[in-house]
Amino acid sequence: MARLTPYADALGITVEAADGDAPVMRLDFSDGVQGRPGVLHGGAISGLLETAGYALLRGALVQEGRAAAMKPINLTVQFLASGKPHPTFAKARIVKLGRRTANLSVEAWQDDPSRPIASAVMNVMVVEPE
Amino acid sequence: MARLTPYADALGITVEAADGDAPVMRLDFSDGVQGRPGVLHGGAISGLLETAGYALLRGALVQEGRAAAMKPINLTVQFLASGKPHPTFAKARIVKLGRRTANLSVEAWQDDPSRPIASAVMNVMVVEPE
Amino acid sequence: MPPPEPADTAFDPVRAAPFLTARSHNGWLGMLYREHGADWVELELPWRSDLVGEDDRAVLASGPIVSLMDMASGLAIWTRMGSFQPIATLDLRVDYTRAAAPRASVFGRATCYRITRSAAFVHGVAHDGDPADPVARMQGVFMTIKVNPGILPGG
Amino acid sequence: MPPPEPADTAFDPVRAAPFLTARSHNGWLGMLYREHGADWVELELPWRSDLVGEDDRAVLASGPIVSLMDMASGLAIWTRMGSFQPIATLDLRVDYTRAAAPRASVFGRATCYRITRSAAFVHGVAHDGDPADPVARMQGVFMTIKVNPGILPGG
Repeated sequence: MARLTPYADALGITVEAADGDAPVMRLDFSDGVQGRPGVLHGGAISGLLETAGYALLRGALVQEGRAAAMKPINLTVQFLASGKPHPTFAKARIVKLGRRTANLSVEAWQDDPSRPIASAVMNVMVVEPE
Repeated sequence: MARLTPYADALGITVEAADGDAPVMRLDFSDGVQGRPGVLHGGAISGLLETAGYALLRGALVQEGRAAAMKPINLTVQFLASGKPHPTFAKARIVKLGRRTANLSVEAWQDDPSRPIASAVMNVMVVEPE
Repeated sequence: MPPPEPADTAFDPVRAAPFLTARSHNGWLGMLYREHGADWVELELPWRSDLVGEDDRAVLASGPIVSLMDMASGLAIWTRMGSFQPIATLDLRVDYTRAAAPRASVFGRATCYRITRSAAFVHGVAHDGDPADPVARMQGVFMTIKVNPGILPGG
Repeated sequence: MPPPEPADTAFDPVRAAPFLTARSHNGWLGMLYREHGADWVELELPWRSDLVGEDDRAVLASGPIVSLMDMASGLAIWTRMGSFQPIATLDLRVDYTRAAAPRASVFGRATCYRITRSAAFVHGVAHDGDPADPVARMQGVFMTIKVNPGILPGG
């Protein structure tokens, strides 16, 4: 699997495991991802969600033999519960992978995968080389 | 189950079935829901998605014994595939039902529930009587 | 015969909107053209008793507001492009800031603020008389359709 | 002792922003206060090599832009409210319209356009010098926190 972006590395995101085809990303709590005291910052959660989305999509494009670049279109994040000072995980699902765009659904959780603390919907432009 | 809104009735939305706790809504194709010739209008799909969301949330509030009013906060709709001139169905899922807000995820499909033509994320204000 | 002047072929929302809102879903809702600028179009959705979202309040449901913003967005995109070409809604977000006044028309004003080779970005407001005090606020993305429109979303 | 003047207690983003952006995630990102109005605040996120989204391009990743817009939104809400009170992000949407210029600072300008009893609505742009030519466009909703902040989202 390709390495993460400089931003993901700097934030402290690591690849925890591969769950089927989808990599599970991990972000440990630290001062650099803290918002209100003792609470995970919503921006750091968003960064984790996006990183999980791009990692899955990159892998799927490789699997299809497509040397396509990914360009973000948009991201809509739902904040469902406070992030505690615990490790946080995220996993994406490809809803649609078309010729020009991909649509992904991503969830982030802490102790229980069935109780997400945040979710995201992402649209990504998939640009084939000319 | 409570009756639908005047708008849902006028658009032609009906209750197809109850799948577990979640009602499945149905919208038959007609000129009044048509966009481009032969294609279901994205606005009509959005109306179907919202109607499925409110119907499920109203039922859940009743079940919890809460006489709360629902006020829309927002709706984000993903259009995943063209809607053909076929019947369209929609079913919602409550992601979070809190004291003041609810978060719902809704999908619409035509022939195959596992291949949605559109999805929506909704936030709804839940206002208890004073 | 000389080719037509650009002024004749350029997209004109004043002429196109009545045609595009006369039929099917937009026609059923009863949308009307109001005004436009170089990159924006405003439509009107008159209040009607069968479009309300609650039995006990004479306020338009939120579904028709999505349709209104979707059509205003399409017109804004074609107006900025200067031509009519097939587009499809990729996604649309609407924030509902307050209920409209009872029995009031809702006006949908959409602006196309960016066009790339394959996408068009829009934002807009729905209001009941004063755009600075919106009843809803919208942001969305449309895709241009190049081939095989049947497999692409929107409508 | 007389009660303090309103001018002393009102929320002042010029004084509050450096404090709120000095530490933790915002401090790590390196956000700076730029300017504000009655209902908007603009912050700056200087370019930094470890915040880029791709190895081969000196362009900020999209994650930091979400953090920037989130903080600018919070400041805009407090500025419009005139007081600092706990709020939590309910949801946030960001459209990425184009890549920022290489090694450019990104500026996040958020406007709070509506406050209700329990919610605050924001929109905004991220840009690299000209707000009229944004690199991203944002819309979001925040909730005021009244009791038991531990169970509420955001940060």
